[in-house]
Amino acid sequence: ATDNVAVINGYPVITADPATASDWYDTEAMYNLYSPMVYPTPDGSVRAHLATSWQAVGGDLTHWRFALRQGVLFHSGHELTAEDVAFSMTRFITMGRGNSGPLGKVTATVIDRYTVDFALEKPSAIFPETLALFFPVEKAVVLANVKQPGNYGDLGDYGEDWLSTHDAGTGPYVMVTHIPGQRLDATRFLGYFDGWSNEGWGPDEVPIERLIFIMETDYTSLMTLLKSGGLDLEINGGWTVPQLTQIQSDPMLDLSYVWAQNVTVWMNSKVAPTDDEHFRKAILYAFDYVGVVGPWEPFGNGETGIILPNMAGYVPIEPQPRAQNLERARQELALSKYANNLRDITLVYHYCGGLDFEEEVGLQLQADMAQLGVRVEVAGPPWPQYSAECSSAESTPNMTIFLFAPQAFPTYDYFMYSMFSPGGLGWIFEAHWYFDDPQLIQMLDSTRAEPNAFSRLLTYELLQPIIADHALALYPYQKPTLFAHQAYIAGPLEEIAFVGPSENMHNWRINLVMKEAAGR
Amino acid sequence: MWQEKRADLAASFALRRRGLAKGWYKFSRNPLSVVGLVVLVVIVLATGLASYITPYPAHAGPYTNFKAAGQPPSWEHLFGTDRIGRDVFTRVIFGYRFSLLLGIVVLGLGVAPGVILGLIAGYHRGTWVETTIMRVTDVFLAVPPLVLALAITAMLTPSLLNEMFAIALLWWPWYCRLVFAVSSSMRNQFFIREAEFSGASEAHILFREMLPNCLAPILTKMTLDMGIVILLGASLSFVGLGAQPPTPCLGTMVADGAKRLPGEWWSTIFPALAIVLVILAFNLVGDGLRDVFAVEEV
Amino acid sequence: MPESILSVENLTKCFPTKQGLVRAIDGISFVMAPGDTLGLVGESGSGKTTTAQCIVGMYPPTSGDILFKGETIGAAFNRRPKHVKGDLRIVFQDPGSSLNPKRTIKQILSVPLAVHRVGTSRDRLARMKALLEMVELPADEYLYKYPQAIGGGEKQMVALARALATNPSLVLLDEPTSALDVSVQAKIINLLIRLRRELNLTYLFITHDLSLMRNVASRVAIMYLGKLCEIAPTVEFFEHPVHPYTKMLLSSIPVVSDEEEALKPHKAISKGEIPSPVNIPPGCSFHSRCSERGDSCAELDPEMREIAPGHVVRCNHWCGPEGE
Amino acid sequence: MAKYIGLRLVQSIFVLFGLSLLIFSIARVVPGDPARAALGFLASQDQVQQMRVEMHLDKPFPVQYYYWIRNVMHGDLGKSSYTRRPVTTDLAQYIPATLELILFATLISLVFGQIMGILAGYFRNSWFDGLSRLVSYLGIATPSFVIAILLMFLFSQVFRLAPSVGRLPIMMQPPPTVTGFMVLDSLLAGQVKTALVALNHLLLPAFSLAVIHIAQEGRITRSSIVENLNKDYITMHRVHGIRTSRLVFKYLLRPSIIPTITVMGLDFAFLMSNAFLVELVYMWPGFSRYAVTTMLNKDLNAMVAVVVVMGVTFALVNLAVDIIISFLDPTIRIQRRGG
Amino acid sequence: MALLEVKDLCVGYRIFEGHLRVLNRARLEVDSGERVGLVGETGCGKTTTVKSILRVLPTPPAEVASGEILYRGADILRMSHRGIRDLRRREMTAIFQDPLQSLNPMFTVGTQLRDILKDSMGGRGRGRLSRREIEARCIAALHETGMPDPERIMHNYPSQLSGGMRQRVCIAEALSREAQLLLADEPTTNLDVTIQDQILRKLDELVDEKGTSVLIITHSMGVVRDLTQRMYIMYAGTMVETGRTKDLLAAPRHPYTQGLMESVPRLTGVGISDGIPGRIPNYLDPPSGCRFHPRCVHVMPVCKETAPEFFSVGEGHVVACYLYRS
Ligand SMILES: Nc1ncnc2c1ncn2[C@@H]1O[C@H](COP(=O)(O)OP(=O)(O)OP(=O)(O)O)[C@@H](O)[C@H]1O
Ligand SMILES: Nc1ncnc2c1ncn2[C@@H]1O[C@H](COP(=O)(O)OP(=O)(O)OP(=O)(O)O)[C@@H](O)[C@H]1O
Ligand SMILES: [Mg+2]
Ligand SMILES: [Mg+2]
Repeated sequence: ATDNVAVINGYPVITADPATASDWYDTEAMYNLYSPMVYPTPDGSVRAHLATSWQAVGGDLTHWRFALRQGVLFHSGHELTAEDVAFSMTRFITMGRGNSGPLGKVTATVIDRYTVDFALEKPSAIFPETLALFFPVEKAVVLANVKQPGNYGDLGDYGEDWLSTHDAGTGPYVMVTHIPGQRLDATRFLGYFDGWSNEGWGPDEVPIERLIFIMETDYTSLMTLLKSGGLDLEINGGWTVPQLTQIQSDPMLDLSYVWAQNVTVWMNSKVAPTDDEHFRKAILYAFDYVGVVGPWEPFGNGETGIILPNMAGYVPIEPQPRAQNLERARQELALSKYANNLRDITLVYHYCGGLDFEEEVGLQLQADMAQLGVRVEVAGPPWPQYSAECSSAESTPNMTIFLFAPQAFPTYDYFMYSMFSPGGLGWIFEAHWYFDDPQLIQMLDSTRAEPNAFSRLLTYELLQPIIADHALALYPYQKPTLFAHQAYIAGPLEEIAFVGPSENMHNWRINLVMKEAAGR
Repeated sequence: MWQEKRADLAASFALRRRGLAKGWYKFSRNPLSVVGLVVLVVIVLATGLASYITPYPAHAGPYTNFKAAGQPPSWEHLFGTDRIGRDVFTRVIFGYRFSLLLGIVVLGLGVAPGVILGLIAGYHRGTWVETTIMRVTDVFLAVPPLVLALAITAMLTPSLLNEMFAIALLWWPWYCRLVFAVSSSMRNQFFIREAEFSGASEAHILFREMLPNCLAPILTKMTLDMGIVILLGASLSFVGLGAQPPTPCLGTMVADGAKRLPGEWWSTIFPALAIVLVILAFNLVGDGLRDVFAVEEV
Repeated sequence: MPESILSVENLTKCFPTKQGLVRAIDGISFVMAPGDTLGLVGESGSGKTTTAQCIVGMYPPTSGDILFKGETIGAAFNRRPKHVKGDLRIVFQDPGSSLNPKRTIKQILSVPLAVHRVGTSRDRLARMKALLEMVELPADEYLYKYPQAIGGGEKQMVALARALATNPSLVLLDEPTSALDVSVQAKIINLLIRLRRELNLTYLFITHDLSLMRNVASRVAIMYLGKLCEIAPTVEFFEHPVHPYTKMLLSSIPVVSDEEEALKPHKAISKGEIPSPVNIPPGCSFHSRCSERGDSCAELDPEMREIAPGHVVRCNHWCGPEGE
Repeated sequence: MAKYIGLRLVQSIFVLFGLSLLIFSIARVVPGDPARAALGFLASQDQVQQMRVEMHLDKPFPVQYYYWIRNVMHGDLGKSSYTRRPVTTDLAQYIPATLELILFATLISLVFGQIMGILAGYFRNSWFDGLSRLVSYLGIATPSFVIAILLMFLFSQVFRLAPSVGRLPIMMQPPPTVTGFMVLDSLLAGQVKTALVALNHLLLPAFSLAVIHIAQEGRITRSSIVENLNKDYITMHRVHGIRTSRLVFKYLLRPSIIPTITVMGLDFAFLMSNAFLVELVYMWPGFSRYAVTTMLNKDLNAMVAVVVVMGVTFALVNLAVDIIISFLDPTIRIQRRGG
Repeated sequence: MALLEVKDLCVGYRIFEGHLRVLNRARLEVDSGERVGLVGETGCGKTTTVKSILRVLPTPPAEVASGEILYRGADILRMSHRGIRDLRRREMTAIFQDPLQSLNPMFTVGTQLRDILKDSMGGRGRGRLSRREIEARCIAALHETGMPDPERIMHNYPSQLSGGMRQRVCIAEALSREAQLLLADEPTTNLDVTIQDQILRKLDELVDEKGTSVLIITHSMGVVRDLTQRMYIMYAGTMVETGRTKDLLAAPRHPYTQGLMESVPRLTGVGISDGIPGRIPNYLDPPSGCRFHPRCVHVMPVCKETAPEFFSVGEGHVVACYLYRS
């Protein structure tokens, strides 16, 4: 009697409401409980999902019409209609949180039962792609569970409270219980519109009936758990290198490479001393790229830039070769306005508390800058503080390390646009004060109105060296995201370089025969 | 006149020397305490001379060497190297420096106010003065120190200084309560009464008559508390609220190393042992002091 | 010279406790002339210590007056003028706790000297030595010792020296020898007698040992449950004890010779225990243990009556010199 | 006695009041915006402003405190900015797990500590005494997180004897919650197997937690046994020919156990502190871990609540200890009765 | 044969500073039915002697260096645990100085008394006392000591009793079973004279009634005079003089005894002597020879070298002093 259950470790899901979900780990939950309008593909575009087709109405890319799939069932058993989608979009935009930022103001209109129109403020060629992070909810259920009073007048809290522990989605799994920040239980939704076909799977590989997401950050304990069979799949990949080696050598365990992430150290161009471009460049030259990558060599490689080398439109950026060049660093430092009072300078580097590799980058920086006589303060505040600091230029530290999976954005330009154009949300993903070069902004803006994908790509190739020339960020290396799991867990069927689809457990199977043989 | 004065001084010194000699004699009767003291002296010397006796003093500061990371103990690296290639032995010795510093600063800041308040409360036993002081003390003692320390350091930004500040803020009530217990039981002793009746000032009674009698338990508690404070510091840094990198901090080292346990055991076991050793030493010495101060039956 | 050095009038001291109001002293009056040694005797719990402590000012009395050299001093010590503090000293019962164990004898002796500015700071050392010599302790040896290094008798001598440091005229001695052996007691008693003579001291000597009183006191007062029962000059007291309680005490004393045995009133057999001061028996407080009690004793609280010059008794049944 | 307990309770309430004031003021004085913390970093400036008004942050400190304490009186400890739930809900969920752990650890330390202390004290200066002394020293000097890590490493990873983390295997259906104690609940639900599994999970963390207390209590018991052995009354019992078993387990044990229990009451604070660390290591879904998480996340409401709850627990435990002691020690009972 | 005979007992205490040689060849005899007093100043080793006899010395720090304690000819020091237990249950009993310290504060008087009877009189099988008998015996024992209302006292804790009552309870405990020898270590020192008088009278009565032999230890000459037939004077761990109480008190011979007697304040009011100079020796390094010699006014060279034997000075009156050598 082997249980058809998968225990999965993710980061703490706090909110499971599509309108407020924003972080990776929320997105992981979204893809399991809800379905997006469109689904990302391995090649970086999107394909039909809840929407079967879409097109811009009128020529200026501000008006889009989506046709919905028929027969999609919510977990309640009711069919998804344009009414639900429009309600969800209005809710998403009104609440203005989560991933709604890049959409701007969107007005939804129901055309008929299976057709919905979206009107945008500004033209956007990539609007359909951005809907890969839009998950419709069931209108009736949400309205039935609105809590009064709330911030939204008659609509009370817009169902936010209820949705944090329940779902109203169409996804492959149904939420059973949710203890925010601790545990989420879900069971398979047999009425899932995409079906549960065995195609592409082995004979013994069956869909996973029950999912248990746990949220632990202590990798020592997780290791114990993994080894004892208490954990089936770990999707955050916070392993240390020795742990990864250990997992690799265990026949009962497997390691799946999912994608690479861009380790990025943002420099705040608004506060001293990183407001000086030469100073920033000095940092880029002083950093010892080779050393810090060393331990990761078996799992990835050090080459990286503003986007990842394996993505379309990648352009290598300075410094080249990617190696420490203290000579150049000193020259740049001498040019900076802080050249004469290096002793008084403290460079503040913040990483997300608990992530060793992020700390290691800081320590490397600390050691490197010490050779130039610059003190670096390395601190790892916990995630909420660390992310909240970046809500204004003044409170953002000189350097903030963040893991960007450029793929986590529906298309590469989504990433670059939100990162470097003004009007972002003022948080860690889109800290718009990092830079405001009018020429650059204008170039970025023009891409939104460019319907031709190829022309857009060319513009981005042009843009990258310009951005890089300002030395806005340090890109130490790309870090592989590795999922550790029991050997009897199979997947993902389709490796999509986008957060969510890979953790969509519809995409995974369990081999019960192997599991039984393993005695677990 | 002068001669007399000198004789007087000499006699006082002789007295003190005799007292010390006797104390040492009693202390040394317990071999474990002596071992503890020796260990402590070695640790203190080692931390003092850390820059000279450790093989890689640079490893206590900003330094990385990923190529040499995670090496097992060898002659080159007695305790192996950590995840970024620093010599664990060096860092343990420097880690002691911060542990001891923490203990000294916390006790330095915490003991004096606690003792003074405790004396005052003890002397004014049964009055509103006592009630006020002791109720405030109770408030601080109503919660485990680690919890309050965590709360305070969490609210401030984590750093060695804040850690010290938070713990020191919590430490005085223990001394207040201890001194209160001793001094209030002494309150009705005849020698205190006699001092009062003969008209001695309150300061005299507090600091000359009562304080010397509280010193023994205070000193003993301080020694034992050094261990506790170090442990508390280690616990705080274990949770991630300790000193910031690259400052070597024993608790952080244990927490860090634990993530690499089966493989790189040395990076957690040695710092852990180091913590155990220093706490053990303080405990042994504290027990020895207790023996020294134990009331004589003869 | 004033008529009386100390006069206590109707002194009452009550302690409120959980069990009820403790009437530790219940309206006592006595007068001491200069040079007197008044022996205050009584069973444990009869209020002797409380009396001494009220006089020295440890507690303010509940009611009544204490006059010291004609001056009212019925306040707690911290409101008393300094000269009174120096003039009226006390030696406690327990030699173990009357000296601070953490201070040398020199430090201990220097406190009253410094507080009362006796002599200049320069000749204080000499003064301390003189004090120690006065109580027959070799000064050079003892000045630099801690109390724990000396015996009980010596501690008591140091305490005495400390009391004498301010040249007092009245010294309260609260059972100064009850914790000591007879041989040591003898030494201290002799010392006390000698000092009284040499320094013109007046003693209020508290004890529970009547045979000791016989040898030191000039007058004896018997105390029972916070009240005085009988006061008389020593010889009169021992030769003609009047109060039944006095007789009971006397008859209980274990003695070592037949001559002494002859002095004990043999009729008065001791019985019962001193009642709790919380519920003092009504009427004459002694009636519950009295062998000569009459019918009225349970109701009638007797008055103090002077039956001979200086001999005061508080008993319902005394009806004249030959009335027994 | 009842009067005394009443008095103690009143006293505790004052102390807790002071404690809440202390922690509340610390929480409000330190830099950081509770309103933003409550809303998360995605909230707009307007929303934050609105929240400030809602949370009375625009008013002077005493008013803020007044509102806070008024809400507390109504059982409302505010909302956690970390879990975005009412703090009371969180507490109700997490406290039983920790209580189970702590009580079990207390039980372990009581049993082992007493046995060790009694034997060492009775056979003082024997080899057993020496051994137990060594064990005590090590136990006291070793931080419980170190013990927890080592035990977990040894027993779950190397020997595979014990389960590693949590209260139950993750996929095991927990019994319906009645008391919140997993073992008890399982038994109540008639699931003996679940109860055993839960007990098995409890063992390692509880033992890690207990070690330092075993050492501490063993030491105290030993010294109080030794002290009592030298008491006249024990000598007297001997002289009167009382049986050794009666002497030890009745006449010696009762007075000797009292200091141990007093110390256990005081050490409860350390037990709670250590639970912080042990729960982290063993992923125990308990109150302490919740506390650490909320503190690290600057979740002010939760943090204040956590501290106050700790204070309440500590006060209650010490009251209980007091009652137990007065039950064991008639002199105290008599004193309190005022007779 | 004497009931109890202590021969050349040497007992010391090992403490931090060294070895306290307290008892130095102490000798003592108690005959059947005899009442013997042992008098000495504080710290001269009286309690140590009693505890040695009862074999309840705390070891460590105490150490019996040499000597014998013969009870009916059997050496207590070398007895088996069983033997000593039976001895305690059936033969010897004791009362200690501090009545509060010698009653267990945690248990009621009744509990303690009952357990004593259960364990000492219990026996096995038929010999065993029934519950009711034990209860009756306890009450009787308390009653015998002159305790008012023994039924109520049985339910009281020691701390609820006054000093005198506590001492009565101790006496009841000691005399509740038939013991041949009562060792009373300063039974009335902490009590008032009136209570002391009552207690001693009661004790006298009871002992007479039961025919128990008594060794009473005290520092009060008066108590000894009232209660005993024979007495020993102890100084610094050695017996210096023994004889019939009356004779000894009337004509003390040893300089120490003389000094002591002169220090006792008399009701006759003849004044008090200056006491004995000096104080009791330090047991770490006791004086050689006669331990009293540093304080003795008659000191001779021989006194410093060897300790004196007992010299007879009258019928049954012996003194350990070279003054009486001839
Ligand atoms: N501070 C106090 N509070 C309550 N009761 C007190 C206090 N001081 C003394 N008493 C009570 O007053 C009564 C008289 O006590 P006091 O000490 O004066 O007696 P005493 O004659 O000196 O006795 P002893 O011979 O034992 O020294 C006693 O019953 C005592 O319990
Ligand atoms: N447990 C002990 N440890 C060390 N020394 C002890 C111990 N018990 C007694 N002594 C020492 O032995 C000596 C004699 O003590 P003991 O109690 O026999 O005297 P005592 O004659 O009974 O005195 P007291 O009249 O005060 O009861 C004392 O000097 C004392 O210091
Ligand atoms: Mg008194
Ligand atoms: Mg004794």
